[in-house]
Amino acid sequence: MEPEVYRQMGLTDTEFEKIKEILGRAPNYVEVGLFAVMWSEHCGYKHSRPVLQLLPTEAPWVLQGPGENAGIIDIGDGQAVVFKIESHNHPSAIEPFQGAATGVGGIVRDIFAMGARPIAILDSLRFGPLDDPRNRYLMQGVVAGIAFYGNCLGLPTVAGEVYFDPSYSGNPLVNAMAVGIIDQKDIRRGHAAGVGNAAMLVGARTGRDGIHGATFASEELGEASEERRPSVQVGDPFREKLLIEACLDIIKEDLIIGMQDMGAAGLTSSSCEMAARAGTGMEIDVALVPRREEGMTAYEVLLSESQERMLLVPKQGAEARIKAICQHWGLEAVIIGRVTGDGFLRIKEGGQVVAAVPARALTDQCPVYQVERRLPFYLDDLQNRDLSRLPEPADYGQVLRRLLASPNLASKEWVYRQYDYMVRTDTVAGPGGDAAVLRVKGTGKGLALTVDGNGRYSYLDPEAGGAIAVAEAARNLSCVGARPLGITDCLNFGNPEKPEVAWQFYQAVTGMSRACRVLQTPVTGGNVSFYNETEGEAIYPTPVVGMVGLIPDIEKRCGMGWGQEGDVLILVGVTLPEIGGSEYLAVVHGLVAGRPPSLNLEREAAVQETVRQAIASGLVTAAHDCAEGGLAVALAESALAGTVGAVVELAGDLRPDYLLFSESQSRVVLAVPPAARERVLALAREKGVPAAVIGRCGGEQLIVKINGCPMFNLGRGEMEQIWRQSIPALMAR
Amino acid sequence: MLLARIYVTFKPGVLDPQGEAVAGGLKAMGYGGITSVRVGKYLEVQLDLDDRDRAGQQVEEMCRRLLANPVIEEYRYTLEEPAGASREARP
Amino acid sequence: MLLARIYVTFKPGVLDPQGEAVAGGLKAMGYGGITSVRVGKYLEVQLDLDDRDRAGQQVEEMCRRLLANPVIEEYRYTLEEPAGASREARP
Amino acid sequence: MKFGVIVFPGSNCDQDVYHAIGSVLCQPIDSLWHGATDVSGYDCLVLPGGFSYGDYLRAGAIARFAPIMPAVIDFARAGGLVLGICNGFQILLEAGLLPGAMRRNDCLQFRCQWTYLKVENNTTPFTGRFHAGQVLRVPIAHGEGNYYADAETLAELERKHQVVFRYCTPTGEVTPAANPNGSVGNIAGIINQEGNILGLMPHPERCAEEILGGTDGRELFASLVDWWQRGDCLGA
Ligand SMILES: Nc1ncnc2c1ncn2[C@@H]1O[C@H](COP(=O)(O)OP(=O)(O)O)[C@@H](O)[C@H]1O
Ligand SMILES: [Mg+2]
Repeated sequence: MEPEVYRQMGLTDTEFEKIKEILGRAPNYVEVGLFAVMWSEHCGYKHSRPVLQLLPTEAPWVLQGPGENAGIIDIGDGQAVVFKIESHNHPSAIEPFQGAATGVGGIVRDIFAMGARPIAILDSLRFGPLDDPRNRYLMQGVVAGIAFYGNCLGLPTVAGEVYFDPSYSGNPLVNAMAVGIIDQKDIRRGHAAGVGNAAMLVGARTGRDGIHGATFASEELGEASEERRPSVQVGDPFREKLLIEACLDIIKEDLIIGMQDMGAAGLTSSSCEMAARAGTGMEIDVALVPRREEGMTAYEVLLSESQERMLLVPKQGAEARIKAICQHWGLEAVIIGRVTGDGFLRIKEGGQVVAAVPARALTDQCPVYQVERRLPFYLDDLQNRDLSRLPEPADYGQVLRRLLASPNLASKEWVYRQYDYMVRTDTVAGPGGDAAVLRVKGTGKGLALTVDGNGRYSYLDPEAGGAIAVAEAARNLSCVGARPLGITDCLNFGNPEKPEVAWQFYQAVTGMSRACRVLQTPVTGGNVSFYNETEGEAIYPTPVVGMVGLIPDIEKRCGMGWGQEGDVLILVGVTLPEIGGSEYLAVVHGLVAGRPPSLNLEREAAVQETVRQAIASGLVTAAHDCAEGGLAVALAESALAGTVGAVVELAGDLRPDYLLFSESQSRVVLAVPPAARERVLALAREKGVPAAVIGRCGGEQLIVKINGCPMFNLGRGEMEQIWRQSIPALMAR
Repeated sequence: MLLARIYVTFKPGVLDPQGEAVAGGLKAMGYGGITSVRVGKYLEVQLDLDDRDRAGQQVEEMCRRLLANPVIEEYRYTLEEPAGASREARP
Repeated sequence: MLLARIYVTFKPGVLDPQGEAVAGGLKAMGYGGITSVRVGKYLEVQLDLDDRDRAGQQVEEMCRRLLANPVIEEYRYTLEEPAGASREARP
Repeated sequence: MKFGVIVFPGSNCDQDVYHAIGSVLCQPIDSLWHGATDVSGYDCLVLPGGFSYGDYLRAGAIARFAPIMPAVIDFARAGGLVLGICNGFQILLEAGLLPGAMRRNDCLQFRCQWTYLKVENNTTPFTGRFHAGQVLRVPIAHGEGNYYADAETLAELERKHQVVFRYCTPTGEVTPAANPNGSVGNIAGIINQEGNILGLMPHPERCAEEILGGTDGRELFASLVDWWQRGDCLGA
């Protein structure tokens, strides 16, 4: 075989040699294709696997950690929550609408592959600045695509995040998370156990969609990728809705051993992964696969990424019943092969064997690369920039207005009003709060969901950025009264073969890992997206954390809006002079520099514990964490989310801009009725957490004074106007 | 005045869920013998131009930039005087 | 085998929000002289029929019953042999 | 009072309706698969929201030909109570059980938000618990809710008080700014002349419990139950 052939598919010479060694012979063309996709970065995790080992994955309540289609966490009463996040960055850069839509479709399939009923979607998005029409086009398409797919499925998209930064121009990030719920007895895993059992393909016909999509996702975007782009997959949410119902009926009747969706690398990955997990083999006849197009080769059928397909391993004798259920839902179900005992993935076309490789060679023997890690040269200079000599703003009201208008902080309603976030009638708190809250019908419980990440922090210090992503997600859950239980993460980075990116990646995972341990939120799964670069420029390293929490009694939940005149505002936590990496620094001083805020995880845990206990004891009427934009923006957000303003009196010897806009971690503003004030302060003392009364709710204005000196006085109406109109106005350009 | 009639369809091979659903619907309604349905867009654009060449160029460009998504769609169009003759162009 | 090409458009007088948006978009992109844009649907239906009259009847009926909504839309279609000549019909 | 909620392939609010009527109002309710052809024994049929057949071609267009629809049409023509919510409303329009048609929202985007509705007719079986002019708070979630009827039909709808709900401001003014989708006359819901078939775009089943942010929707369902319990007869 000419080296060009396998190189074109993305394999290196040494990888090719290793394949020959494994097989004891030269692979044929189809086999090279199998190895090429399965050993791609996207499927093989060859640059991330050793580093991911650093993440804690266990806790008594974790029923399924990484390695399956999705993670599972026990929520009591025999129920569990199933969740996972995934990136669809590259497809969305090429075709934003379909790219984002099929991203949603894929992650939802991971949830019901475990046997769970999908109940919600979250999305984490990054674009370049909206003054560039290309970025507006991308955002418009991505949001419409998510809406198209999620709404049609009848799944509420309940939370998410959107940030804008030039580093994402040309390489937007589209991470979608799905959440499901399951009775623990119904849990199925992607195992092809039981030699002789059938392998069934259910759902859409196979076309030439996205052949080599996985390889494509493992390359940098550039001129050439325009040419080499695989034919884009088009999503059919209607079919997926039918697929969900059919698969759940099949689970309910206990007809299968395992199932798996066909995502990246399609039939190839689903078959070899299911076999490898069970220690079995699989034999598949591609001639039996229903096609959408004529003249497809075995190679194309194996690598097609046509959407809305599942691979099922039925219990013996259940095939006919499965077909009947599928027929009821208007879906095709076809036996395409069977489970074998020899550990081989054997592909036939008609009677003829066209490929035969050990299944585990594809999944477990993918080479792993330890790239030298090197501190990026930009860091030293950026981190040590002297920020103390920046001029103080003259008009703090104006600064707050500018921050509220900054697309990173402005209302994301333009996005989420396109999402049906209410369908299923479980959304008790939808987008707009610190975390979404879903009730679990038939119980008194609530689930809290959030997704968080700050690429700017990670750029300036990936270790801190990784840790803060976890801490902030947990804090958001704590603010609604939920106990954080576990995370799923999406690690979006540049080219991992570059030592600087390798360093960023390692650092970020280290930071996440540290935070996960202290906050007791193990990692149950996730996704790595490398090669997010355009013309050699990497995006900000962007670890994104999706987190699930539990509210034992949903009546004891909390929102962030102030609603009660006379409530006392208590700031839990302390403000430090930390404007590095802040939105204030970027918006007002045009700088992305300094060190991100420090994070003391023990303090963080204590603050969150205080907040949760105060909420659970019914002492709190509103809670909101201080995140991007600092205390001033947090106060404004609570005023806007509720119905009253406040008068706030801060004291201290920090510069006013630091006091107002520093993004120090581990801070939460609580609104409490006057009668609860002492109990909350006592609770904080007991937990060893600093807490201070900073003001009182009331009126239509947000008035903030420092050491008695008025800083700003803005009306809720004016702030709301600025905050709500910012993104719609930019998008209307 | 010129009238551009523009037809935007999925490229061959690209899944057309809408077409499949319509085909299914027609079959369920009892229409046999339908082997395939593809659904595309049809646009009528009225141009305040008389120069056919310039109009053609403009329409071509509009299709490429806005009306069709070249990643998954292809287009063709005709130009005609509101009353009369037509000419077909393919990209 | 016959190929029906079906064009579904809004009736005159029915406001076409998509057409307006496309017109706005084109203007914003600098295309002057666009007096109106209407967005409709274009369907290609492959029929396993050779009898043009029967096919015509069938297509006519499919349009009336499903493919167009007579409250807001009108339609026309052509029938052609996959290779060849075409014939236009208006309801 | 026995309800049936019809499940088309792609319906996705059927369970929500089931919950609101079955668990909140505690009325008997069955799910009816679109392949069924018999709807006898029900006092009210609900066509729920969702994306029947993906809403491909036009919302509701393909569902209108589902096997169950002839039975639904007979049931409706015989005076049975029929409620179409969102996609269900679209199906009723496509089926010709209600006049008019839906276009894409004028903003060309899907819209999920709370809206205010002015009750224009409180003498229907669906609105007895409301007073005329009352302002309700009910969410919408749709991409094709831009109601259209020609001038003549519209005039007739108005004359016969068939417009039941209009989008309005929180204080009940019917203004263009309160119109989320471009519907003619801010129309959110209409009823047939006989008064037994109601279609509306907003989702009453999404506001039938305090924990979901409102209970105006429950009152709509409760009105139906009141009506039925009184044994009122339509067209009498
Ligand atoms: N893409 C999105 N999809 C859905 N909801 C979103 C999206 N982006 C932002 N939101 C919602 O807007 C609110 C503000 O987002 P964000 O500023 O990221 O919150 P926080 O700082 O509390 O994490 C949150 O409730 C979030 O869920
Ligand atoms: Mg927050």
